[in-house]
Amino acid sequence: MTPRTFNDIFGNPYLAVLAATTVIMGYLTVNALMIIWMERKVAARMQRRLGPTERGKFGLLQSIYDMGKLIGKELITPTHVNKGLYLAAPVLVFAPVLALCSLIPVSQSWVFHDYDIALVLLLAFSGLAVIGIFSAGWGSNNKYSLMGAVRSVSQTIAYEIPLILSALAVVMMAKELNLYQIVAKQEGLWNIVLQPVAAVIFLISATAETNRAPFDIPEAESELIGGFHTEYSGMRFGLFFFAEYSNMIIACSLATVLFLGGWHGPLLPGILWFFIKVYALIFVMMWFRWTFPRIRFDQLLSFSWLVLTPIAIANLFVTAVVSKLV
Amino acid sequence: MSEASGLAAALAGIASLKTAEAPDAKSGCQGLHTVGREAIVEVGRVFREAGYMLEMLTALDMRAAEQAMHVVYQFNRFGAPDRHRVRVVVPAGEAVPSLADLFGSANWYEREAFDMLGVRFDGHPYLVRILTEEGADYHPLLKDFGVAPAAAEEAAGG
Amino acid sequence: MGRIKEIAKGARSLIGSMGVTLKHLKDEPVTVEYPAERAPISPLQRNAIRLIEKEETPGSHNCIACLQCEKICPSNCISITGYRPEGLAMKRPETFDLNFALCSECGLCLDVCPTATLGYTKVYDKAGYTRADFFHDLLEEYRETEEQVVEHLREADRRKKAEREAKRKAEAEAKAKEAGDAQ
Amino acid sequence: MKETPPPPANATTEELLTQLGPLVHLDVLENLLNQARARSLWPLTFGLACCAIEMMAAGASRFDMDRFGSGVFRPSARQADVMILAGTISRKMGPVVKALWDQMPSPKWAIAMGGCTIDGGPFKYPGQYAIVEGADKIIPVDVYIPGCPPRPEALINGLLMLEQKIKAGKKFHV
Amino acid sequence: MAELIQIASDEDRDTFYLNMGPQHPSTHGVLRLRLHLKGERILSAEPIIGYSHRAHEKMAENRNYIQFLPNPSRVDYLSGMIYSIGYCQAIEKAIGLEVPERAEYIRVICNELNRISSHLLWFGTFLLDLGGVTPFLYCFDDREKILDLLDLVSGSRLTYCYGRFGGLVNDVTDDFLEGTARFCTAFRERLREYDRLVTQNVIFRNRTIGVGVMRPELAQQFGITGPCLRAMGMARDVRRDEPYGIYDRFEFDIPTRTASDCFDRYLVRIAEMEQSMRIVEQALAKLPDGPIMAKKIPRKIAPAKGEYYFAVESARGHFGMFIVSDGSEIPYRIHLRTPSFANLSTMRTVLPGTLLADTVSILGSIDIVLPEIDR
Repeated sequence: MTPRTFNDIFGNPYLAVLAATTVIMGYLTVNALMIIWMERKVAARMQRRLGPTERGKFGLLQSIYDMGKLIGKELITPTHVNKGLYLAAPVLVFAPVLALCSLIPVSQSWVFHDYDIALVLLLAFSGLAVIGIFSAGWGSNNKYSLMGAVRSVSQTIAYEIPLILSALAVVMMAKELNLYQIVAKQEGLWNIVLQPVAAVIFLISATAETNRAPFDIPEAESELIGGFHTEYSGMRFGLFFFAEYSNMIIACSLATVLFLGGWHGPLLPGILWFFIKVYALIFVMMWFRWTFPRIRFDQLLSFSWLVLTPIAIANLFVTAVVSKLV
Repeated sequence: MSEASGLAAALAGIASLKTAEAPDAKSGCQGLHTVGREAIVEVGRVFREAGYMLEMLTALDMRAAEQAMHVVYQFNRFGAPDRHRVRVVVPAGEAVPSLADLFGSANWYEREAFDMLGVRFDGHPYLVRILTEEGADYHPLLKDFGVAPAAAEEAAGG
Repeated sequence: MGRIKEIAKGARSLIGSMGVTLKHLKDEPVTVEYPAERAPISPLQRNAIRLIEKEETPGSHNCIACLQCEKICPSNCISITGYRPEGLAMKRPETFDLNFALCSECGLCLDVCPTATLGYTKVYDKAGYTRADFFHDLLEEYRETEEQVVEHLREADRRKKAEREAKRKAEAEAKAKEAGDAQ
Repeated sequence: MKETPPPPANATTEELLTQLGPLVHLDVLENLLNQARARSLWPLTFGLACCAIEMMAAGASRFDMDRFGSGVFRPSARQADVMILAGTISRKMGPVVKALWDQMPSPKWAIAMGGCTIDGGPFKYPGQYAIVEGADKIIPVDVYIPGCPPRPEALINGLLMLEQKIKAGKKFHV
Repeated sequence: MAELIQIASDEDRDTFYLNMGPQHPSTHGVLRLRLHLKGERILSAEPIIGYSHRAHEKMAENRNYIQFLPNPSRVDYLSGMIYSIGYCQAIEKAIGLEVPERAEYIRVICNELNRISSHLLWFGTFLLDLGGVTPFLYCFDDREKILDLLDLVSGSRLTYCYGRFGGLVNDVTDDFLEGTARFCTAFRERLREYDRLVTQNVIFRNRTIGVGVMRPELAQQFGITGPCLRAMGMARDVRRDEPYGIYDRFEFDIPTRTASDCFDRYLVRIAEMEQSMRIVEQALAKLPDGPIMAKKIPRKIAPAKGEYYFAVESARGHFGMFIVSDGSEIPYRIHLRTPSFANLSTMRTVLPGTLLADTVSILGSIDIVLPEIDR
């Protein structure tokens, strides 16, 4: 069962790339604005208040007004800033998002690209975002941003390992690196049933990867004022905001593909199931944010090295033994 | 009240300490003393050994009446209150030895007294203004600072 | 083994607190949508002061410009100039200005007012573009009824004077009668 | 562009709104952006004294400033649109307020909350050495909210008035 | 004590000075912490205060005693009622004025309600500093209920001017009494919920247990009072040691802990909220009828010439008023001994050696209010 890639659909490759980019960018823009609104509404409902209501029907237009305002703000470039890094940072943070999105098998019938090593590519690109965050922190020449940058690098390294190990457990079971085939193999039985421990570890380290609470120490609001994006104003800060939410979508969709059996599901069409699962996971991530306080920096690292990685390795070992026997 | 009597004995040892008669309940303290300027560190050490804390330290501008500033120390113990208010009378402009190395809280209290009333404390590690704006050269709580507002004149007159 | 138990206990506590926020997800929001709905305000609510109507002076306040409130106000935000309408015993205020920006809503003026004609307005959400909005002229709402009230007071004074005359005359007669009986 | 006379010194809000037509004719984009700016004012987390508690109460569940899109309190001055001066500005704090105001990106507004930021409030008396009597001695203020402390509804009313001011595109700093 | 200003001597390459400046989300107002950092480890910390100095003591010297009434509740606006009624009690003791029974009971009820609302706000901002936003919103929701009750009685929400020399301004209404009773029962259930949301939460415990431990001798050294002192194992409370008003008629115990770290200071305050509710319920039960204002109040309030000291237990500790009177209606000098001034000065010895993230939790756990420090 091989999907029809965009090349097959559009014939010449340039048209395919153009179509893929517009589809992804369109989806991401609409989706990021929608998730920002959803986060504020979920937060409000959990805190027994109303959240944005005065702008549009249920406050739906609030994110659009926010983006409009951010576009209209003055872009301050402080003089004490290392201009090259400072200006490159927002672009660097947002760049990998496009590549990541094109690798995810969204539906049964078509996919953007069908690579045999899609998972390796995806995990490689997800490591790129930290370069953008570090250059933002380093470039702003601001003590708080410097600390935010240093924290983000060590956090990403620390949580890259459990992320890969738990993905490896799934790969070992599916004996496949092509994401489309991994999802296809989860026909009757989703991987989360066979790999519950790997799923939990994956979700925790995915939350840490996207710098979201309770792991949001790079832009810890109450300690480091704004963390790495303290010196950014206007649409530059908007890009960071946009990239954070896009990374969140990607992390959740990767988790859906690996553990929750992408488009498999009764009755409804495949693609709809995919998005239901993605938004369920996004809700869980938001649930984390509005419940837990922030982990301290050193506890965060020791939690990854001393707890998550050993468990991930043990889980890998068990999977290896079981898949040998069966 | 063995501790209190032990304390009284130790206090009596200090030469220039004059203990006033028993104060009435309204003044809120159990012992009223005045002491010479140089003996205040000794008094502080006595109270420190007895486990008392420096509850309050402030200065009063008595230059109109006695051409002197009163620096009021108030020691109290944890638990049932046994407050001793020790008063040092120091001519305007003179310095008072600092208790900063005996009591950590004295550091900030003395800086505040200096900031507000201009009383200098010898031996204080970092005697710099603490409350008023940087570059302020005035001591606001002195009686002759600033014009006496209408309410005071009129109330005084009325 | 201890670490495993500890991690399990930690995980259970995290799920416990997540349970609390989920429980609140179902609650009714407690928000009072301010411009549309307004929360009920307490009858004693303290805002800017105003002169309230008194029964001795129907349709107007009963301020006698005694300047007590101006003297007691800690932030000096009340300024009154009184005048004495001819034929009246008590004075009336000509101007009664309040600079609400200085007011600390302490309520001392209400306590000290001899005729208790000061009260609080019900406007608690005042905002303005310029500072001039907060110089309230408390006499504004009673401008037009001022004349009738002065007339009413004059009339009341006359009646009181008449009663006093009558009473004094009655006493004089009573004394005269006693003097008459005594002889 | 017709030249309108500057507003009288102590004109009240009603006089200003009636007497002044649009001071300057704004082009379409600026007007469009103003509609977006008015509807998403991000305040700066900047509490000075007692009014800060009422500002927090306005942001909390019962009065919920987030209904107007301004529940996002930005700690960094670079990302804030409106500076809500909640509390007394002391002389030592004055230069800090000015520095923060300069750090904020350009379409920025200021709300003076509480009597202390309008005219010195209860701390104003002849011989006062410690406070700045009124925030507009340091920065241009758009909306004043009296009260000591003003109620959260007053702050929300102030926010709504600021929105009217931005939407109407009127630029009068009196 | 590490000398602060010799920068030249320890010119170690990777240490730097950081200003947790007057405008910072977690300095509880306008406090500036000058930190000397090596990476994220703090070498020395010097709190710089004065950014909300409003000259309360200078104002005391140019207005008479009754006109100074609005000031105390603006010194510590979180326990505004305790400060304002404390000032009234100080002057009543100075001029020997008796307050009727009913007023005493209402004062105790309002004080304890104000203490609970102050602890609630501390609880919310403490969690906000640690990154948890939702508890902040929950505690404000409960606090609004208390503010409504006190609004019913005194007419204001935060800075109260409810007490007068000799009693109170207005009497208590029935729905205030029912509301208070209802609040106490509902709030106990909410406290159990906070316990599950925060106290058991492993992330919160890791952030606070063993963090910011204050050695016991700091208490005597710096004159620490209030919940920070009680977290060190010393059951000291002005309401118990030096009962003012009618606090000796209620039995309530003084919660103490021994490890004196952030977690213990947290537990002490949560337990204190329970005790305050016990006092409120006892006071509600024994509330007598009668007037709320003393019969004969002297027209001119002028304490005899001399010095008076009166202390009350505010939510943050021992608040003392040192009143010097020269017999006239204008006080000669009123010095306000505020608890947070002493509690904050310990930061110079507690903070060095901790991480930057701990500074935020320690500062949050000692619960300071800046205008009370700067006066």
